[in-house]
Amino acid sequence: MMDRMIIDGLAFALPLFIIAVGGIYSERSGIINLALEGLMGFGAFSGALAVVLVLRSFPGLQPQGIYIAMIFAMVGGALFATIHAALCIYFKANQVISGVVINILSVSLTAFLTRQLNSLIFKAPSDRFQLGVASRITIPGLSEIPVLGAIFRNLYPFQIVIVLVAVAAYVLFEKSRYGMRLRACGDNPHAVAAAGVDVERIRFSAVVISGALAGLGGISFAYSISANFSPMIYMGYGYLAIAALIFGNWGMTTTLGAALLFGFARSGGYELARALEMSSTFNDITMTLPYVLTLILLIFFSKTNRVPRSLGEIYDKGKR
Amino acid sequence: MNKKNPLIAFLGNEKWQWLSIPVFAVVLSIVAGSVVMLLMGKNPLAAYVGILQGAGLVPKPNYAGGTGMLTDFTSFLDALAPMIFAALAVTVGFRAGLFNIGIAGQMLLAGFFATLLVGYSELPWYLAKPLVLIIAVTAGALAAGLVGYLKHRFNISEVVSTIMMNYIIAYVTSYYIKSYFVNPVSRQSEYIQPAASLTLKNLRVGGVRIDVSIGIVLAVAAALLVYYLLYKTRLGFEIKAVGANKQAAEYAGIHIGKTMVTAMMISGGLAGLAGATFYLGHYASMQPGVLAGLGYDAIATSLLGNNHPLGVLLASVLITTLDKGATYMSSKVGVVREISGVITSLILLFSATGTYIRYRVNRQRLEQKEQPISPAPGEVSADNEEKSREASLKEGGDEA
Amino acid sequence: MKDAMISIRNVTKRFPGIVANDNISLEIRKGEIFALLGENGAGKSVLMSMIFGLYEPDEGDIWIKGQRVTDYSPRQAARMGVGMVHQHFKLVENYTIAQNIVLGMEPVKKTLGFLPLVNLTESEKEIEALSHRYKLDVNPRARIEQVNVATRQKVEILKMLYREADILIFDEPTAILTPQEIEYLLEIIRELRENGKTIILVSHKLEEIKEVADRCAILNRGCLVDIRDVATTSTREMANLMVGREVMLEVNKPAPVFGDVVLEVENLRVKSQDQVEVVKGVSFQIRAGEIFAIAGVSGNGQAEIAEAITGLKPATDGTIRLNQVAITHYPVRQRNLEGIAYIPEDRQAYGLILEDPISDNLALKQYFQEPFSTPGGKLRPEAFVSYARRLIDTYDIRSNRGEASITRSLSGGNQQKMIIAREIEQDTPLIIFVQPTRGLDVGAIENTWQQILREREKGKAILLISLELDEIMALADTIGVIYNGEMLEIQPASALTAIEIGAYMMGVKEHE
Amino acid sequence: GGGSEPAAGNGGQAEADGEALRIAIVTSPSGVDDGSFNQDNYNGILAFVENHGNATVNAVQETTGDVAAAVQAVADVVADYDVIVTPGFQFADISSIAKDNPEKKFILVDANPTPQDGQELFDNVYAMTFAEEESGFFAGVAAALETKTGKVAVVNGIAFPSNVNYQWGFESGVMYANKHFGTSAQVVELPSYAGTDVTNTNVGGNYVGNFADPATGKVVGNALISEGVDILFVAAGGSGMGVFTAAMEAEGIYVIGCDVDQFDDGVYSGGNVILTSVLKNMSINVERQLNAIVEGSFQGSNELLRANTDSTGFVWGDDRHQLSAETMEKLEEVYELVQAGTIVPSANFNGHSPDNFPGL
Ligand SMILES: Nc1ncnc2c1ncn2[C@@H]1O[C@H](COP(=O)(O)OP(=O)(O)OP(=O)(O)O)[C@@H](O)[C@H]1O
Ligand SMILES: Nc1ncnc2c1ncn2[C@@H]1O[C@H](COP(=O)(O)OP(=O)(O)OP(=O)(O)O)[C@@H](O)[C@H]1O
Ligand SMILES: [Mg+2]
Ligand SMILES: [Mg+2]
Repeated sequence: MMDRMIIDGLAFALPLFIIAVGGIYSERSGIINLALEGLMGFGAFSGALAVVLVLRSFPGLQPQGIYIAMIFAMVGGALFATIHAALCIYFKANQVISGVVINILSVSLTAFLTRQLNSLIFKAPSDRFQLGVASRITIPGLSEIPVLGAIFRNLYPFQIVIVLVAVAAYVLFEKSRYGMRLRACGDNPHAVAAAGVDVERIRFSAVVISGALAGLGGISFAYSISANFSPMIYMGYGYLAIAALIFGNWGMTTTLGAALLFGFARSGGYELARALEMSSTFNDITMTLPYVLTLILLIFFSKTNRVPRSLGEIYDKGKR
Repeated sequence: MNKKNPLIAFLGNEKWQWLSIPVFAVVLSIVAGSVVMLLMGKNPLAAYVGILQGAGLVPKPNYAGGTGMLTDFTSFLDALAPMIFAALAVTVGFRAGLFNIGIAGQMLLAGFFATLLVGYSELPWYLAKPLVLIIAVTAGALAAGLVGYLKHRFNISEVVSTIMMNYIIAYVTSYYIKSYFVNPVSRQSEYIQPAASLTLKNLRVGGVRIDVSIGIVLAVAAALLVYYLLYKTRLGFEIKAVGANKQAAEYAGIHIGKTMVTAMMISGGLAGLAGATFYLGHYASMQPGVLAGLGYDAIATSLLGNNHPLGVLLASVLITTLDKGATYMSSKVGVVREISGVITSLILLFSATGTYIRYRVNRQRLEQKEQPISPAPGEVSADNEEKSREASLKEGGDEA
Repeated sequence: MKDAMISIRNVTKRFPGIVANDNISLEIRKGEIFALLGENGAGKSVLMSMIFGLYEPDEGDIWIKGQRVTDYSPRQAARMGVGMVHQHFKLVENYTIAQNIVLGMEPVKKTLGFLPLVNLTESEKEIEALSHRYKLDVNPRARIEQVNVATRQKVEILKMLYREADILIFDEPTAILTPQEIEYLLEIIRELRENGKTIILVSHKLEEIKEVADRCAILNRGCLVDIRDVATTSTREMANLMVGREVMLEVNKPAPVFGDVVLEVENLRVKSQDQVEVVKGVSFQIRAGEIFAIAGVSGNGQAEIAEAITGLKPATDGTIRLNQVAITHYPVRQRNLEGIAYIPEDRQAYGLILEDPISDNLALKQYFQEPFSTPGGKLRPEAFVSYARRLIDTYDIRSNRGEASITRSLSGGNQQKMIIAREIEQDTPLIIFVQPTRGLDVGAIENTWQQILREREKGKAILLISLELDEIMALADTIGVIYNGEMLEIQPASALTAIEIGAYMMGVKEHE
Repeated sequence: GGGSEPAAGNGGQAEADGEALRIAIVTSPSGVDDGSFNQDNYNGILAFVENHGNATVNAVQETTGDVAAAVQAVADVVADYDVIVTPGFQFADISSIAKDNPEKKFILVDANPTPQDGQELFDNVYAMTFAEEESGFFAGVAAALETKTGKVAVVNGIAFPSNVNYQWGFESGVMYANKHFGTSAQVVELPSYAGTDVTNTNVGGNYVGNFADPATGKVVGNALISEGVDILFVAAGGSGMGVFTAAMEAEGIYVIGCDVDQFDDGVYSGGNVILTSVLKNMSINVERQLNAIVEGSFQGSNELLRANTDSTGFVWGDDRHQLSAETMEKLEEVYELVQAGTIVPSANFNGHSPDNFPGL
């Protein structure tokens, strides 16, 4: 039982975490990113479309499908994020509103395209792209450790990719030149501009990265939950990621903690329901567990929250 | 640079920018939508006319038995009411500097309680209908008020708390609906009693069926009231002050917490009315666990209406028209319905750039005006010099 | 011509509705200290920003070290050896001093043989050495949010030196410093010149210019008025050139007539947001008709004293009495009604709602009362308009569209006039002025001082908190000096000299 | 509403001329190209159109899935068509429109029209519902015959009658196989996923609690698999995709699809998880009714369709299922018995129970 809770919890927490990391990139550069939900969905759509197209011509690539999907999900998410970036950075739109608009656009556009492409290209009407399943991996040795060994059992390939990407994202964010400038942009963009760095470029790229990471998270959800892409992917996990990163105070490690909490609260809720033998009608009640928990924890932790200083402010070179 | 750009002249009139810029955004998106439709080999004009016909704003070539343009139009008004309420809810929150992303949840909660407590009761209409409104306002106001309180007292971002509450409300009401008053055929809640409904359905006028929406009257009244509240009352002054500059508001002696909670409660109350007119008006039952997309669209509608109650009225009409007319348009022109969703998103996308357009236009306009100020050497005319003096007097530093 | 480090040729820069720089030509020579002065909004900062590549001239061109610059940006400027200390510091608050200094040219080290990661150990040493050399001692590992303004300024200077800039621009560097710190800064500026740097100094303070600069240019409304040798020009001459008329540099202050005690602060203690005690048991009294000034270096608790009196920050201990009524725990609104007017330090953040029209802002403290609203809570717009019109007239507030103008569109000086007008019109027994003339030019300062004195004559008790010693010396009847949250000394103004106050401000007690 | 009068009569004209039949299919919330339920209905129309060159079909979609919205969508377009096909329970309320438009024909799938003022039958509405318990029965027999672990299960959405029918039909099938074919399959039910039907009776089974929650569907699927179940019959709407995923990720697990041939949904790198699919044959019935309309033999009625009209069944095509020849043989055997009415599997409200029904 503990086993399943850990395995399922991680499978949910890691995609959520990588989406939240995307949010951190954007928000720490000073751009509010409520668009994560839409970016995630569009990323998943692109990845799914790519894998379906590739496999149509090269069915032999089936085992590599998930990696192809992940790459294209990141590309698609990144491309879609340029809309948010352009709106917020060049068109000085209200960032919150831009995010909401991107989400609305993403839902209607992917639904429209999925149906159109299925009938046009595949001549097979369907409102989803079938992905095929990701075979799961168990790391020998490590998985034998009692209790915690479950962490290394039945892993999805995307979990490993996410961990690698997250490490890279962490290093880039905390240790590199680029990351240092990015974080400075979220605090005082004018200081960064005075240091001869192009603030708009940094912010643009940060938003694009957030799109790529959200796309990666999205395709992971698509694989782990229903093994297909359909508009059903818009289940609000992007919003949940925002909650995680605010809860995590815009820090990477703390946000990981928040994502894990969500993951385990969710899988724990399922296990609890099974242990208590509650009937299926109560499923709805147990599903509220992560959200109730978050609200309660926020009451204790929000006081000390420190929002990036320039978050949401429209950066204007001329402004003094 | 020097030539008069008619577009700038049109958009540049500051007095009308609240209207001209959204109109510009709408025109742009209609053009973009036309391009998409032409690419698909469809006739955009027919499509747009179809949308208007579907919404009952332009007569259709033929009508089915018992229906007429009035049927479509009253049905359109019926759908318009919740949109106006929801967008107003966003507007009030926005003006207080609070981003109420929880409209959908508050609508659901309000609809749920009103349905549960009145919808299935045997109360006569004169008790049931007011009671529905009261319960909905109360439920919405309390839910949103809590968000305001959490923000003020614990510094919990309203974005996060409303998202969390949306989920919680959706799941908990879903549990109750599924357990206690679901209709096994429709798989949603049982229809409410007509006495509790805010829409008088299927009335006949000259053989034509119409839905008389009580909600639309209330919604228009609410828009005027919100306008009055924001611009003509002390409370509105305080709400706007808190929204524009918290520190300055506090300095002026305004109680920030109280004002935020009040504004949130008003916003939630309006969301509650949106819920009542949606679940107990336009529809008469609830889908378990489904948050109305309207709650999110309203955010964008409010933006399109420039967060001004009267602008919101116009924007709601536009967005509802697109939504309401889409089915007929899709049937008539043979394009998928989603195209209307795409056009809606485009309108929102373009109107999100409104601030930028305003900024650019005003800048260009000033530059056009200013051209004569610094003429090439030797071209100075008396007239120009006069203008230049005026300009620097207006904008320049103060002379002691 | 050969030793011209910077050459500005017929440069014009426009902003919507204004010509910030109008056909300006000047040359700055190698190794000189070149001063730039002018009223608020004369275009000094804009001109400097163009030299630093933040703005591009609309017409004309800029030559640096004999090279015409094109496609100019701050990055390019840094490369060409131009550095700038901005009027408003450009620092990343949550970064360390070292991180701020290296920002934009961070040193990287290959980690694991391939990963270029930022490594600051070397730079920290370098910065330490640099700071010793120029007597700009700072701790490279301290975070900006924890250090005071003087240190921040040092960081800004170190930033330039670290980049090996040899043209250094200082935009109003002394506005926020104590006399001692100013002295020290001027010393450093001289030292920098000794080291072969070329320096441009923007300032309103004529004394300073007189003290260090070699030449000075005077701007007025975007036009270059004159370039003078400082040695042969008197400060009065400079002032007149700058404003375009005779300026009275000192005020005539009639003898005080003190009445009853209006404000009584006893053992006041205030904590900052991080729960650090920033006001540590301060006591003082102000009588009717008295200007009580609190002198002190910024960040020593004086702002919090004002906030505790006005109710914006809670007092953790002590009592505040206004006309014998203990108001320590009253909410803000009630204190205002009891009789406190307040001109806050940060006018844009606190004093005004910039997006609202002038009329709303002028009524910000009274909107809830007759005649602005009915007892039922309905506003009376006509009352707002007529009130605003009267104040605009009385206080000479200039704007483009009268009472309907959006406040943001007003110049800083006019915004300040709005606040002063609003607060004085409250006709309260106590008026608190915090930094009332910050960023104003001589003409505007003169005006504001007159106003403060008029209120004193009407028998108001006035609390003046200022970082400007000149201002305190010119206006105060009684002076209290605050250091590190404690009131070190309270004396009649006549009993203290500027030098003594300066010493107290630095925390030097009398017996030392 | 002055303009409406002259237009009102236009609708029936075309049909009277015996000319092109104008057909609309209105779907909610997914479109006709969902590759599933709606698609099957649409295919029926397409087959008809192919044989009647001048007939036209237009697809109209309503996206919210709300019943009132679905009916409104029909109302919006009804004037322009002669026949409206409405697949899905969401459209039960079209009876009000049907009453107002006697000259229009309606084909309602999967629900009976909502009574209007006590009237249950409408001259212009052909409503078809299906005996889900029969389809479920075939799934049960197949599962019992094919299981290696001896444990099988059914996963449903919410315990609405149609779902309980599938569940009890499935259990009846397993019982039947155990008794007549010598299998010893056990139906696994997890108490924590038991369903409560519309009469508030606990009906057991494994219910996701939702029709559109693949994430929870997967959790339920995994829980059953970890109990040793190797064949899952999935009748859970959108939540079913989650169960499929759970099966794909595990080894040697098969699922049985429902309503339409779901073989294409089962493809994954390791092959296909779809053992077979049990069917509601909507397309043939839609085509039948369209033909009836042009032939003039159309008659409004509410029909519960059974195997005797080939309306329930399972996949026959050899390359669309993975059953052994032996199992197919036995399925054909019981199919005939069901067709003949010898076997009447248990359904939610037919008075029989899975361990006691005619033919057992
Ligand atoms: N980015 C900008 N956009 C519009 N106008 C500007 C901008 N920057 C400066 N100005 C205007 O240009 C004029 C010159 O401004 P500048 O900042 O150079 O004045 P200054 O001489 O530095 O004044 P101060 O002594 O107050 O610092 C002012 O009227 C100002 O309003
Ligand atoms: N970012 C900006 N965009 C547009 N206009 C600006 C901007 N910043 C400043 N201004 C203009 O600058 C002026 C205010 O700037 P500032 O505070 O420097 O005033 P000033 O010209 O120095 O006047 P004063 O002498 O009264 O301080 C206004 O006229 C305003 O229109
Ligand atoms: Mg200024
Ligand atoms: Mg300046």
